[in-house]
Amino acid sequence: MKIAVLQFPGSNCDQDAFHAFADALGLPAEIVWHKTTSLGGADLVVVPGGFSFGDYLRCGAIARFSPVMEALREHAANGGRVLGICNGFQILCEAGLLPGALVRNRTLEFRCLTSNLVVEDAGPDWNPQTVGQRLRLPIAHGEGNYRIDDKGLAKLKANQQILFRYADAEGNPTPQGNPNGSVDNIAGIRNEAGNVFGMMPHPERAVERIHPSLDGLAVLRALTTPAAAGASS
Amino acid sequence: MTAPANLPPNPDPVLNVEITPDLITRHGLLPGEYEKIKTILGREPNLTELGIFSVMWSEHCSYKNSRPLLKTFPVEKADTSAPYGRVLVKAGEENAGIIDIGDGWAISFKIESHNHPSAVEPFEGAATGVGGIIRDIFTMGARPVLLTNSLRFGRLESETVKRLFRGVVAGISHYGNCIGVPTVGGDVYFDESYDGNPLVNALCLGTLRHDQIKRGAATGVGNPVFYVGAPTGRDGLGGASFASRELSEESQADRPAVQKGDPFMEKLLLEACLEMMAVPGLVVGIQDMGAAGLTCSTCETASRGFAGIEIELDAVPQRETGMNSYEIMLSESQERMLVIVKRGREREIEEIFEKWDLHASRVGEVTEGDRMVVKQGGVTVADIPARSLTEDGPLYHREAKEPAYLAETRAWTPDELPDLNSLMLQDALPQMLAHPTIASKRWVYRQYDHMVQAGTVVEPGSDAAVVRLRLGDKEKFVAITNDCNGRYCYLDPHRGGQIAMAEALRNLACSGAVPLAMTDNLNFGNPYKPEVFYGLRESVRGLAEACRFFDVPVVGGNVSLYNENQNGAIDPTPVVSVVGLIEEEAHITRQYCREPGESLILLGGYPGELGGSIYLMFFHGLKTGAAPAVDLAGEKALHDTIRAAIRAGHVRAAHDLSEGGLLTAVSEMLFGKTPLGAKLDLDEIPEEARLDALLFGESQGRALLSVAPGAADAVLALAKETGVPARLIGEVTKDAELAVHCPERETAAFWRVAKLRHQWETSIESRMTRPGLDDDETD
Amino acid sequence: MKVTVFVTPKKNVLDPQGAAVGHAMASHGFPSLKQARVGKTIEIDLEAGDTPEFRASLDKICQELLSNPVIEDYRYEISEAGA
Amino acid sequence: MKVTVFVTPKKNVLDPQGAAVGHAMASHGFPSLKQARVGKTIEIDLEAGDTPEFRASLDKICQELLSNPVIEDYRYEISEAGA
Ligand SMILES: Nc1ncnc2c1ncn2[C@@H]1O[C@H](COP(=O)(O)OP(=O)(O)O)[C@@H](O)[C@H]1O
Ligand SMILES: [Mg+2]
Repeated sequence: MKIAVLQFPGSNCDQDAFHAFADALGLPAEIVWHKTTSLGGADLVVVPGGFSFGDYLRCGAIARFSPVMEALREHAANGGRVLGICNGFQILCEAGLLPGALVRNRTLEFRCLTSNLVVEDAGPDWNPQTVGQRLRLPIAHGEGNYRIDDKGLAKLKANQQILFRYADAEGNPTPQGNPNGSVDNIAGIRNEAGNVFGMMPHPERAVERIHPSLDGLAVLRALTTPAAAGASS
Repeated sequence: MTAPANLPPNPDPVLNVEITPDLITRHGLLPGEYEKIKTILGREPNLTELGIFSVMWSEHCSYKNSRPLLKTFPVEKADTSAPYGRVLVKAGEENAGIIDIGDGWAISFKIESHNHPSAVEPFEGAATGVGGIIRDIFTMGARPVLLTNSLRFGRLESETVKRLFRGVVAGISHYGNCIGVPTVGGDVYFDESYDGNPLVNALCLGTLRHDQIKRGAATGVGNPVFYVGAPTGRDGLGGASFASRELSEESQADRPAVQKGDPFMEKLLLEACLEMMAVPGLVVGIQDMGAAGLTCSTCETASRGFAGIEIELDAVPQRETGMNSYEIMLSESQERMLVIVKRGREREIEEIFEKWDLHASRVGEVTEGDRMVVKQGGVTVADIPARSLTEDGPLYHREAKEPAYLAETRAWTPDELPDLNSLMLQDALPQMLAHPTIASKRWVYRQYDHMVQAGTVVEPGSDAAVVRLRLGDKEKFVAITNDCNGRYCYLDPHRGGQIAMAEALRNLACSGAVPLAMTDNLNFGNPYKPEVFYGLRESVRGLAEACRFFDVPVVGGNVSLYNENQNGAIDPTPVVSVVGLIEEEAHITRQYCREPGESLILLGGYPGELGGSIYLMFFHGLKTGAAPAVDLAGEKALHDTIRAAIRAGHVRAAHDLSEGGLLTAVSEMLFGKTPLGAKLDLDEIPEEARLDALLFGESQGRALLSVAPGAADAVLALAKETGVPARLIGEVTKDAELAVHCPERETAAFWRVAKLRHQWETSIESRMTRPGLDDDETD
Repeated sequence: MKVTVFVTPKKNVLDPQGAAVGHAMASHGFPSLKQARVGKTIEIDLEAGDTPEFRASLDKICQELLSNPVIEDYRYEISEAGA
Repeated sequence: MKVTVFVTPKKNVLDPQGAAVGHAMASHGFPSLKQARVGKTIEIDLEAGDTPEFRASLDKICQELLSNPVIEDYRYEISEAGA
């Protein structure tokens, strides 16, 4: 499995993502500059966190027009896997590759902490842990408040598109456990076809012994395990 | 005055005014200083030149009132046998100092203040403070890997203080988060003396290989000088606001006195500069434009390179139209750098900057001789010997006088005060923990991305932050801490300075680190007041002594004076930040107890002082007494003992005793991830000791260790060998209760740890949370 | 020519900033406040004529870049004079 | 009554957001763009009459809360109808 980590002006988790895949998972990975138009045959394209184009106007709004995004769309349309983390998730939503939008945290403050997440049932390729199990992953964002209308939410649920939800210390997706005000405590989703993933938490910050947890490994492994037949058609 | 070789008239007629005594005064220059300028030039300066001299000879750039004191700091490590810690670039030589950390790698770090801008506009002031210090670090060739900050505010009850606090934290968060450098630590104090005078000191640390060190020197006649980064606007001309008012038709309203930062621009600049500096031989010299922007960067690079420099202002990218030479030279626009490039290789730098959507503009070249020549539209608007600006500035030995109050505060004794009893104690601890200076700073650091770069090992909240450095295929761990208790310095600036260093080193020892070097930020009032200067002089004396004693060199720092308003000066606040190295990952130690059955050992005994404590201030409204005593040798023995116990594998948690004293420290050790309690049996306490001083006094030279079950005897034996007083005072329990028992005083109290923790954890955020934004938390 | 684009959060989309401003205003003595919503303006100076083609391209950029149709509405005003 | 407050960066204050938007628009085919500046609007619905006292309190809140006078200007429009 070959990994391409995109790099936009203002990306700042690109190196972290690179190290997580290359060092912690031992996979071939490379950084791809946003002005490039080819993804070099990558199987998984990672859109990393940061502040692409300064997050000016709206997070991810400007990055979606970078030259590399054309190749990314094509890759996704052909069933290739895409993972957007934090700002990457925002970019994928802005680009229309994932439904919904991410707005300012309810408190209007940036939040950096290690959050509790519960794993949802999101179909056969999504198995970082057993469904219902808890993960602890860092979050760090000012605009991670996931918004989608009722129809869209119903669709996410019906299609098993929710990856994880924020939870409290007891593992329940309560308002107390919700760091940013996201609808239904949603922390990560995927598209209907099942090959484009987006999440606000940072799995790449939870892959080494020195990190707050090792739960990112399970998440990244789940995403780099070849798709089960039919899942990404 | 005869004026040989007078310069031609300035292209902007408003600048061709006569230099009156009034203009000189309003440039902050004394008559004698003006005479010196004339002697240097051999003629009258024009207004642009006057502006250039005024900023270069300001306190901020020339340290005219503090330099003699700064010279007393040790700038090198005395022990040359140490395997690392050699100073590679010394304080004052460049934008930031550099220290060897072994294996061909080095770190560069420095602290800088942005107090005055933050008082005017807290968000932008603090944000640009962060931006400025990051530039100081990457200009050395280092990649920034961590940020910290030291903040001081007035009383948190005040709405104004809340506004400043909120703005400053948001500004730091905005800049650091966006640029992707983790803010891993810092300190925040609240005290009346900072009402209206907030302090915002920001520190950045970066890593580099020895062979990547860059200098801010202009060398090689004919080498082109490039300007890179954001275009110049009329930002920050507030410092010379008279000029904005008088020299332009445009209204004052259009002339912001504050600079606004653009962290996105700086991120691009950072990446482009590091990419450029990685090309062998391309960059001859590089310097950021901070305060005094283009002026400072041109004359300093020329001065360091023993060369001349000539620039053409028409080539300087400008954000606004019609800027004259005075405005361009004095602008404090952010996110700009000056780069001297090897002649013939211009295209290479242009290409790198184009990749990052930036421009590199050739604005001049290195010249023969020693002059800094500035032209606009081909007309010479300034022509000054560069070294006269950087080396010939005035130097003053100010008068110092011990403040009268010191006689009184030193003589104070607590005899009149009622001591604590069980009942009072029961209430006192939760209240102490809720004091904003002691309370959890979670509200602050959860707004900072403290994990980006994925190297933060010990997150904010413990004694020192610990960060893993990725150095090629090697890893190293650094610990960093900021310290300074202004109240001690108010009561005794000399001791206060020593304590700041001692406490910083204690914090490092508790994290398992060996100190490398320190950087300081001297925040004081008006140095022309003898009592203020006394505080400055004595604090520096204390710091310098401690640095020598511990053999911790000073690699750089910053001086911020005039921090005062109509209510007087701030408490003397010499903030120090010390960086240490942790040799083995296994030695990284946090302040949180880990499991029931651990033994709590108090190192350093019960000196029982009450002076200068938060307890005294909080419960009796008294800012008095002698500052806690300092015993440098005792401190050193303590630090060595802590490190030895850690290396021997005995220590599960270590925490130094500081503000709030013993009970505060024990409580904080129980606020880790696992709910735990502790049982303290304080028998054998000295007979004459007061209970309040014993439990909440702030005597120095002490720390608590939570040692592995069964290891207590080994640690006590170790302490006996090193001569550090040590006592087993209690045990960590499964029951999440803190119980204190002093049999000899017939005093006992106990608390639910969850309740104490709640008091401590929510104190600041409950004051800062705005209505309507219901706070919801995880973690 | 000067174009001002007004971008506002959609009616039924949560507007945390608006809510905060509303609360702050209320506690500042705006008692009869019903609602506050925070939007954005983008003021553009450009050299172009107000032609149907221009309006089409303006609509396009409003939809694709200046607003996010999932959560925001936009409208614009065009005036001849500069700022 | 409806009040719309327009907050814009002062003319000579750096507007990195405006610069970024201008850049993005230009690369998107707005070739003759001279400048873009990004501001804020605050739309307020309230029950109050447009009296001089009201305007005074509105000015006050604009200066103290809704704008930052150090770097921003504001103006407002008052209309009778709701949104
Ligand atoms: N308090 C201090 N202690 C030691 N060195 C200092 C102190 N203050 C300033 N310096 C040193 O003096 C030099 C000039 O400082 P400064 O003018 O703040 O740098 P910059 O021009 O980068 O802002 C720096 O090398 C700085 O480290
Ligand atoms: Mg500098």
